[in-house]
Amino acid sequence: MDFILLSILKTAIAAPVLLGTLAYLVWIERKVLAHVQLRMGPSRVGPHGLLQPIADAIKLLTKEDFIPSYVNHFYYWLAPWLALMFAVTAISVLPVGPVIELFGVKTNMGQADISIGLLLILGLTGMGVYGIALAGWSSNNKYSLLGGLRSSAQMVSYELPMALAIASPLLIVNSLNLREIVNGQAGYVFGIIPNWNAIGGLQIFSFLIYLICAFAETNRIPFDLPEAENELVSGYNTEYSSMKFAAFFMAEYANIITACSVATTLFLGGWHPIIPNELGGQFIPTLLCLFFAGVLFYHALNPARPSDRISMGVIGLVIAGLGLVFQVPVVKELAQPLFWFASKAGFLIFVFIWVRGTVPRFRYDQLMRFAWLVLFPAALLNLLFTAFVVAAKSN
Amino acid sequence: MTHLLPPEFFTATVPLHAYLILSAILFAIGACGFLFRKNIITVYMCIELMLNAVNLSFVTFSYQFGKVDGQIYSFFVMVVAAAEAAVGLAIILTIFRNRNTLQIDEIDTLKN
Amino acid sequence: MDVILFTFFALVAIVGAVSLVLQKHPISSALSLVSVMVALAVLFLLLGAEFIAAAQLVVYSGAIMVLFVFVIMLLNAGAERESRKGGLAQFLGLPLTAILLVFASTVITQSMSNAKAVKFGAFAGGGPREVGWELFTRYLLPFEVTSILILIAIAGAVVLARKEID
Amino acid sequence: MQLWLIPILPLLGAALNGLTGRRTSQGLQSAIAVGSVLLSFLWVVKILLAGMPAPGAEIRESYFTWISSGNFSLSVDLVVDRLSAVMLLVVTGIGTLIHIYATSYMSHEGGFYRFFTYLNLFMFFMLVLVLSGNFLLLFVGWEGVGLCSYLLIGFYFLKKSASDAGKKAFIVNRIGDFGVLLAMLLLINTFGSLDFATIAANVKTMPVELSAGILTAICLLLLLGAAGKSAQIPLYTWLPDAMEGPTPVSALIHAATMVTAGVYLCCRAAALFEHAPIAQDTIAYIGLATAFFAATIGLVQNDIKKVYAYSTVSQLGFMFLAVGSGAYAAAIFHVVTHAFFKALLFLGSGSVIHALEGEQDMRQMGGLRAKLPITFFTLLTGALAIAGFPFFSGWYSKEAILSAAHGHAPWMFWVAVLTAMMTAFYVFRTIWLTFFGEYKGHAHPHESPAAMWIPLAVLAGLSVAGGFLFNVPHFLEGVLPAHEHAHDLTLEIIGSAAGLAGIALSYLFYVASPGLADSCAASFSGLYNLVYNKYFVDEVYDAAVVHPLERTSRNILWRFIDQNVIDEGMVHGATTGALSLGHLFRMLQGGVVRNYAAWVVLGAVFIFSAFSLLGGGR
Repeated sequence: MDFILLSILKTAIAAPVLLGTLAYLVWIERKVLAHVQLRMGPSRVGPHGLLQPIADAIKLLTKEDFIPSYVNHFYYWLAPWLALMFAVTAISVLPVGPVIELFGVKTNMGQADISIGLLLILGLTGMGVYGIALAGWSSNNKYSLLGGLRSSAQMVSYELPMALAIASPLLIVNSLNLREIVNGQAGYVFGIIPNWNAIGGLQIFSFLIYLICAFAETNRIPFDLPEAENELVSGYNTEYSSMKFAAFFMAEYANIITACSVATTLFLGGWHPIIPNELGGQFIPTLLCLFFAGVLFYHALNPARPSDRISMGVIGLVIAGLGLVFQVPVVKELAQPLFWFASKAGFLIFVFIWVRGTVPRFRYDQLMRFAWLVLFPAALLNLLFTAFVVAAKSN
Repeated sequence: MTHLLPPEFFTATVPLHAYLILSAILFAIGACGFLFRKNIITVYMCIELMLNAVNLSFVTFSYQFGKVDGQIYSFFVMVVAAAEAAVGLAIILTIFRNRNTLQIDEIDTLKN
Repeated sequence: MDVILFTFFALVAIVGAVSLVLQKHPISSALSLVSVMVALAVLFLLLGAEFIAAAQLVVYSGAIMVLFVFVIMLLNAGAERESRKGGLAQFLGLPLTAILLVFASTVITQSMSNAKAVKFGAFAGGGPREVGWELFTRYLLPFEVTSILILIAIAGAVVLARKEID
Repeated sequence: MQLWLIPILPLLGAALNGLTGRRTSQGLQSAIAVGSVLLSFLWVVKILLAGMPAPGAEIRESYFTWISSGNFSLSVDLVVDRLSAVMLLVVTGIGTLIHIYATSYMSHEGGFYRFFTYLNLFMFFMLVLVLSGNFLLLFVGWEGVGLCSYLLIGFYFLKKSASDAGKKAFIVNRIGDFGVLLAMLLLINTFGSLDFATIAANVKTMPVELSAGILTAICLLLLLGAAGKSAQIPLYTWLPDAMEGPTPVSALIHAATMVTAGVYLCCRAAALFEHAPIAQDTIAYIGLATAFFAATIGLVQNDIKKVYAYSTVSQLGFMFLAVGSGAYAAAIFHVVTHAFFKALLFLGSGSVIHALEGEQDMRQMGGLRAKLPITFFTLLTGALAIAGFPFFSGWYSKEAILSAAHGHAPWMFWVAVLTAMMTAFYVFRTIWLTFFGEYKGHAHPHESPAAMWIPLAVLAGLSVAGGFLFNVPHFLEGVLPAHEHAHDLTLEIIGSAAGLAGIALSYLFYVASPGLADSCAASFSGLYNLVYNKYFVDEVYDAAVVHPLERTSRNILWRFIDQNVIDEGMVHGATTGALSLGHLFRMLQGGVVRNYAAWVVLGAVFIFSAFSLLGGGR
């Protein structure tokens, strides 16, 4: 089948999934934060607020697109879409599964499979700063300008330790192609410990450094200086409303997804199961799903609210069905890698939200000092150490 | 998909000197900018443009000779450009701090 | 395919370069330069220089130009003023560069007329592995020297940009 | 074997003292200075114990290629064979002793650390000289020791006489160095190499009719250098003046080590001299003449150090005589023993001078036997050694030389014997005048501290026993070309008798009937004055060389060429020219960067046009 057609097909599948994920990520974040803070979170629209994202989308689309009179129109309009574009494009090189054969077509689960995928992701995320910086500058407002300046300085500073942290697993798997990186982490030490870079590859330090840098790169708490509400009245996107604001919002979450997926690919062995399949790793998805379904059924039988009796039951049934899907012979090849990848990335995203719920914000000078005086040397040392180890192994 | 388009759509190739001429054009535009613009930062960006043009021809030559050396050179050009950008922007900052102007023509203390 | 990609991105590059020169505001110039660089990155890919293309994205448009934008915002540089100085450049500039361009293209066409045409994927020697190999074997010394250069540049930048205490 | 450690250690000491001396204490400085030399001495000993090279064999360490041009290449390599082994032991050993001595002798002087910096630096260069495997590296050491001797002679640079003496030594040495330089160029031209081994190998295979002329020239030039460094006629005049330097310097540099470098050079180049009989004879004549005249001058000097200086010159003459008569081993032997007893004599005289608060005139001394017993006995042994008293160290080497001289030409033998007698005479003259009779000075003499007399004692022991402990000629058999001389008992008896006679005569002159000396001086007043004023050689040199040179350089070179041609013509002309050109070109620099850029583009256009007119890239 033709390459171009295939790519279009993949995109057609991937784009709505991605948008849906972005939308529901907001819901998840709000829920998790709410429970961290002992609140209910969105619970009015639909069962457990499950329809909240749709409501939000409608609201954002129909809101008045208010443009202040003194902004630089072109860049004011350009900035959010620039940010969103780069954020989403970066995802396109991420493989979520191995090369599979479907309807006689061999293809890899992922948009593009290029030999410099990682570098491309770095470059695109690096470009992402333009959106924010431009937004800050073009909205002609000192808070926004400060936000833009902060974000550009912060991103440039945190890209260095990030790149260094990425470099050390690369030394081990010795490729820049994301699929090869994942394949390089296949197998198990002593047959049981997964040979992932973060665990079997002993790259836990660079994993942590990468994670911290990812927080900074995505402007998340504790590094959300560019949009610090209480200092800069939410910084670069102060002047934005309705769909442009939504674009920034989605860009942020897309960046989070990218960062987590990259972390999964680089450090957590991509789609490889945590236990070898022959030791029953292939049953874990099903078991997990059934377990959750069981919990839900329990809640359905003795509900907190009357509506739960139906909703919980339905959701439970869905999840149980999903669990059974993982054992269907053909689909299995496709579904299990997806499950593992998604669960790992999802866990990391949960960590993002968790941190947001618990950690206070840095001061700006602390932020910079942390980047240059702590992370950078740490990453360098780690890289050096890894290099020595690899060299020692190679001969 | 293939039959939708004429085959030469996929087989047609670009002559090598097209790339080189493109790089020459970019270089000339950069030089023009250097000559005409009066804002230090813009002039500086024009220099970067010229460097990029040169990079393009380097890479083109490396394609022609089937050697990677040209790319190495352009890599070095990039690195040097990075260093140059850091120092140059620092200089611009200092100039702005001391003379409060970015007009390149107003910085002519070294004349005659 | 090659032709279309090349023409499109070459046009993008030229338009970007022209707008870099013509735009009045530094920010606009900077963004047009970024567009030029991205277009060039694609052209590098067409020429089989994957690593250089990525480096172009990461280093140039990801770091250097961000620095430019940062400085422009920091200094809040406005549109430039006219000045009567530099008559030579004003009057001779355009003809000179035109002549330069003409000469250059004639030389190129003369000498490159029999060069092979560019086909995407015909030259696969530009991957990270090959570049890295060359860089760390034959070009090791220049590489190290460049690192020293960067070190010096960092020191110089710090010294220059530091607020003088007085 | 890490030969490089030997010279590097003193260099380190010099660097340490020179850099930190301003702040550190004298104790630390002397520790560094002595320690560095002692360490290199021990290292030498270790190396030699580890594996003494067999005769003719050598330990060679080649470090890096120094010069490589065309087919001539030269590498920095250090070589230890038996010859350099002897020299190494002497230099480092005596050097250590003298360093120890100096720590106490110089303790009251200013510029303590400066002194030891120079001294260690000297050790470094001397060791390079001795260790080097080729002429050029040897020349480096050669120049270096010259520099250090200049610095150390002029150590009291506030004293005009001292700085003048330093300059004199330096300049006179220049003449010799010039000779060495020319010799090296000739060597490169002839053999295409400067390596001792290569040259020696090539000389043997060289056809005589081709070799004779060039070799003679080379050897004579080398001889010029040797004469300059080792104070031979006609270049000996600097050594007596060099006594302006501190006494340890006179002992180390101007008696024990540096001045023997000339002899060492001749022995290194023995292979060459062997094939240049004319040059060899010249050496013999020069050595003999120097020995004789220096001895005669030594007879009448009143400054104790001057006497020893002239005796040094005369002893060096003996060594040259030995070299000239082909007894290289004997020459080196004499170098060794002379290093022992002459260092001893100088240090002893230094101890005397120290005791008398700087008094050097023997007429102001006398009767110090009781006050300075150790100094007296050590000095006495030294005197006996140099006088060739039987079975003292000096005796062995001197006998070897005398027999060699006899083998070369009998009349030389007789002159040498006469010289030996005079040597004994003037040396004991110093002894009598210093230690016997009654004290005529006004100072309050006192025995020197242990740090000074222990080295004296060691040296005394060496000059007594050194002769039969170290049988250098036997040790050097097969290393240097040797001419067998019949071991003739009568010659030895004559030689020893001459020494004893000298001693007896001086006793008669200065102890038995003290008036005798002055009356002799009065009766031969003309001759006495001639000799007392050193044959007016300095004056002759001044009149013949120095003054004309000075006048011409003052009037022609300075007044005319320098002031008019160079200053007015070139320097000012250049500046005015540059100035006018600058006025012309300043229009270009309008301070507008974009115009400069325009010029650049113009240049680019020109280049491209030329390029495309010449047919593009084809």
